[in-house]
Amino acid sequence: MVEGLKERLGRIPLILTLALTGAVIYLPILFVVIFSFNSGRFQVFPLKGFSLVWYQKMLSDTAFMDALRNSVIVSLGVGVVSTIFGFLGAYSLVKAEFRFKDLLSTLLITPLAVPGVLLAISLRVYFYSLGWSFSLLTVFLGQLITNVPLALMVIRARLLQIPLSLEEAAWDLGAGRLRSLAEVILPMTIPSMIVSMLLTFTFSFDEFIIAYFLTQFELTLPIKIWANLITGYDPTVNAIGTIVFFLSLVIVFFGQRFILGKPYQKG
Amino acid sequence: MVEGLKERLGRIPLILTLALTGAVIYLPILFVVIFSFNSGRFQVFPLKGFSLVWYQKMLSDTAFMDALRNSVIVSLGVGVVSTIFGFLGAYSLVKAEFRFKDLLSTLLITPLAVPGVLLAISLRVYFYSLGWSFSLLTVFLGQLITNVPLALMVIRARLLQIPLSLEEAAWDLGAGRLRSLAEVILPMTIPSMIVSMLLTFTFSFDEFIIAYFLTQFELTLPIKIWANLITGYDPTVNAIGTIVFFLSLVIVFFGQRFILGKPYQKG
Amino acid sequence: MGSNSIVELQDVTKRYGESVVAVDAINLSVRRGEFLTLLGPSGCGKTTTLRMIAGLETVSSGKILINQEDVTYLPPYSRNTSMMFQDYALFPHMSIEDNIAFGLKMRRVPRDERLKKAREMLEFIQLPHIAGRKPNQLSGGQRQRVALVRSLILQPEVLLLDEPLGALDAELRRQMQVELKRNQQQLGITFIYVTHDQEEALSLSDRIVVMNGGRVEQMDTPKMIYEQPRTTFVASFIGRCNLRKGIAEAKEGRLVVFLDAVLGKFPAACFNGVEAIQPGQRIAIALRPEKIRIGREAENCQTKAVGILKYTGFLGSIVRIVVELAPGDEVVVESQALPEAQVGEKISLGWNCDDAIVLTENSGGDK
Amino acid sequence: MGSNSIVELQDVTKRYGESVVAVDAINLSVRRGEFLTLLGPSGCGKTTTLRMIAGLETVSSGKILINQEDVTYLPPYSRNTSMMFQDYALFPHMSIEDNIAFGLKMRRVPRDERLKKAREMLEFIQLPHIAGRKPNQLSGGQRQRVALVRSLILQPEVLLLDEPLGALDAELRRQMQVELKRNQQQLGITFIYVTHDQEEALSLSDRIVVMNGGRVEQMDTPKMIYEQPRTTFVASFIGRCNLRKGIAEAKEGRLVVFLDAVLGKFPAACFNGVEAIQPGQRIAIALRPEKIRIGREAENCQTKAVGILKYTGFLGSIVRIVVELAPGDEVVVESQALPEAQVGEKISLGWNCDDAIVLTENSGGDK
Repeated sequence: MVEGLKERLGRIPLILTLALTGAVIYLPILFVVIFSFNSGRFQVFPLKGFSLVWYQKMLSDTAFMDALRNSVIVSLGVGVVSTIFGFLGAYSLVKAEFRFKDLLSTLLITPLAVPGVLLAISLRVYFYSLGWSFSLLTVFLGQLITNVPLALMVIRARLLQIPLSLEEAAWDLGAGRLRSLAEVILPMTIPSMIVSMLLTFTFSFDEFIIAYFLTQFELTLPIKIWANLITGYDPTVNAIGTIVFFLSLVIVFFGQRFILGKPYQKG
Repeated sequence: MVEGLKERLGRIPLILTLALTGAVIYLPILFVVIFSFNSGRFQVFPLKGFSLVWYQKMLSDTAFMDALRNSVIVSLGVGVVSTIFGFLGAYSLVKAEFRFKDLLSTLLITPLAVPGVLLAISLRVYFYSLGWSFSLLTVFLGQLITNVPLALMVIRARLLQIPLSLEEAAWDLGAGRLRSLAEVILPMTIPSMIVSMLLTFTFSFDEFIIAYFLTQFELTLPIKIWANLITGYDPTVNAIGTIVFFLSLVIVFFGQRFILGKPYQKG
Repeated sequence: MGSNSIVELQDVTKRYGESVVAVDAINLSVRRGEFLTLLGPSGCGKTTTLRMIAGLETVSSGKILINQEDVTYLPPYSRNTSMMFQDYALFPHMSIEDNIAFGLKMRRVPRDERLKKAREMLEFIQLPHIAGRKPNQLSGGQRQRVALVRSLILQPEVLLLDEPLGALDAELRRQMQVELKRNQQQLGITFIYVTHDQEEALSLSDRIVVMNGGRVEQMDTPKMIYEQPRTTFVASFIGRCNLRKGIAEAKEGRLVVFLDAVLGKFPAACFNGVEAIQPGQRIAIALRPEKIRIGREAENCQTKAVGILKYTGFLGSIVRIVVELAPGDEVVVESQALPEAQVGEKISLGWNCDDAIVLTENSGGDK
Repeated sequence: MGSNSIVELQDVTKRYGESVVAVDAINLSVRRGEFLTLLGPSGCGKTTTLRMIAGLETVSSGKILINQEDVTYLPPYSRNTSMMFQDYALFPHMSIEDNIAFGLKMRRVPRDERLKKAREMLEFIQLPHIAGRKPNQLSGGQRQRVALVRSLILQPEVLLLDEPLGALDAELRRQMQVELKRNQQQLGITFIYVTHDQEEALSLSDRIVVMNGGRVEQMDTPKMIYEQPRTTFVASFIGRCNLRKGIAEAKEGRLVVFLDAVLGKFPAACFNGVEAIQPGQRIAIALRPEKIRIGREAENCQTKAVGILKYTGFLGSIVRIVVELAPGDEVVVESQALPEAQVGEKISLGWNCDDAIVLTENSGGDK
């Protein structure tokens, strides 16, 4: 980096650009945070005064707490199972050579590009034809469809970085194929599996449309929020939003090092 | 790759794993595709017979066509504008050095981890307070919030790969800061900007919850599909789903080379 | 092939796809306890050959024997060979002692016993204090030593080394060369060593196999390879060399009268199975830069020539001199002292007929 | 400093953050038309110095003059210097001719004219046929040549070269060295060249600046640097060297009587401003491997010693010999011929007092 140049020319316009981008993104979120502490019932300026009433209300609303519990159950399930399938799929894709490998890897990623509404509908019809009732289980299965490809991509990127010579060295030292997978590849893939779990947990936790179509009585948090809003505006939602937002921030903060790789290093 | 080992041990279980993963993901989608060509009104087996009636119905339904046009307008706008902002933000993040850079880059990515329902609600309240009416413009602005960070990540990854020496060489040969940006950095970033546009276009095209909360009369395609289903099952949706699915497949096919980087190369 | 050979390759060929032949029907017989080097430019098939011996690459046709036993279709974990990889391939998530003990763990040796053995190995390489570290906390030289003992812990009969010093800088490399050679002699293990560095090959090996284009060009001791190369490829790949192409005019015993387009006729010596040359045949001769004398020293030589001094480069212990015999026709000379002439002046050259070595032309010579 | 100096550095310092000093108050005066090399290990500050001259790195304190004009705060695009980068920094999205013409484009030279000039440059490097190609279609040597003429097209007074041959293999590197030197002499441009390769520095430079830890250790011609190093760092970084530490016993003019723990007393020579040594002072001496005689040749030397032959390595044109004087105390010798003794036998060594060079100890010597 040319420090001299920067000091003279570059810094200020660059920071302004970033600040503008940041403002566009964060103003609405700031709004929610502010109103979550506002004692007024209606979401209009001027503010009435600082209050934690909506947080209290949230904690005392058992329906919200049930929804939160449902969301955590489904998201944990999706996180763990997607990561397991993702690892198996990624390992197969990276290590095996066969025809149509490119086509198959395209097919495995495509679900990420299919509109959620369509997936949700087709799944609803599919489970209906199977005679299943709609529950957290169907939500879990539905969300797997977009999260397995995501986990697969994350883990595949890591597997591609592991030098082939490591596995070869393990074979050379007497480890069979499964043994070297367990002793060498698996431990080295763990960081990317943690990232995969963080990501898929978050995506599942945030997901609306599939959950909306595939559950009946067991609501997840986004559905519960939506239901409350449909019946009339409820500022409790601001409190939940603020909490979820800061949780997301924490997850991203820990996850980004893995996801983005190293930032640019001087020298 | 050890060809000998593979031939003797590895290939079959690996392919089976992949096939299973693929089947879990694709069975529901296959369902939609099959029923889009089924002449029966109800989505149950046995199939009634091959027919293109739902495709014809789709084409003759002007409401569907309007929704499609709306979706394309919004998605094109989101694709282009996200990519421009993404480039500016990414360039600033990569090139400028300043305090709190890490925090800022976390903040720029966080919106991806905030539940769509929350974003949608806060935006609705925000625009409402500003006195705006809900239209394609508000949908466009709302979708920017998740798509700018996405574009930024994609373009940032590319910028980090461009050796610093290229820009330095341009300066050394007499190009000022803006000139070297235009002559060297911008042309080299174009492939990632295409990827960014493909991705953000697709995400915007598929997006449901923000569009749902931020538009009133100008429906996008996912909202229109949803609306049709709420009022009673309509197999036309299968036809649309099939078309959108294959379009997604094409986009992913062209986009994956850029997104995933090079596949493993022998030797 | 003798019964004292520990590894034998019989017509071993490796093809990739339909048309690429990486290794072309080579035959090798490695003697028990020797330090054998496979030397050649990148793409010559040396690494592929090594990997076939390790079992990491399938054999397209031919046979590999280890201790007279056919191992052609045995997987790597069933062969009594060990491999040292160019990047060392230390497991980054394991401590150094766990890395070294890995082979014993695979043989189900109890934890206490295998760690005791690993510590002995660390004593052997004089690094007992690094047992608990991770590979990324070691220097290049330490990694190299750890990779060596990790390969040795299973007491293999043959150690395969794939450019094990390639990642080290020049000074450390020289140190490690001496150390490797010492270890090999102490342990009495057969080393099969792959490198593209001719200096390394010359200083370490008992015998060198010079490979080019998937074939063996010459297999001999370092001294013979350097002083009596058989082909233009070997002559120019091992050390610096002035190559001259011309015609064999006449033959007297071991000497050939060589007709050079610029220098005229002079005698040159045949070695190493190239004696079958006939008068009239197109041949090449090799002149080593350090065998050419210049200035006053040239006067006593059997062959003499005159050229113009073009360039003098001081390299510390030697001086590199470029002499132009005719426009575009240059000869490189290495001398202990600076020449008496100045750049642009005339200078005499000379050499003896045993230093002008007759070579056969071959495809590799055009490199 | 003289008016014939084209680049001058006055107490130039570069600090990173609070505590890291990359370049420590160095003074340099580069003569017009000379080939000056900054030589040192990685991290010695040589590249930082070059980049400060180019304007790609700010100066923490001190002054940089080009043609007597203060350019310390001028950005790179306003300086009449050109830089050749180690990775060549060719623009991958432009054709070769557009790459070469880039500098002229920035000066708003019309397209026809600048492409004509680029073609002339391609003629100069004898690669007219690659004008339309992209950089990734070129070989390493071609890229190197293109990067050179791209830097030359603006006719800079000073060309800055940052390890321009670092990415090439050994053989190509030697060719390009000769070519670079030839071009520099033909064009008469001042070259400031950064390398960590001492052989390259010796063969190319008019003067060498040996750097270590951000400071200049010695600045002199290649011959003086090699034959009369001033510090232990210079002696061991340039060429191979046997270093011995001991005490100055007595002094007679230019000669010092050196007391060696193993060899006893012998005379050694002072050069280059290290004459201020006092009896009783701790000093070091350097013995070049090729200056040490062995066996019968050692008999006529001024200093003699006896040791045990430990190792003989054949390197083609030379033989490397390791002799053990005392347990763990080894001397490396380079000879033209194999020694008469066998490994394990006694062997005599000898050298003359002018070949035992007195050095001052310095921090860099512990490397």
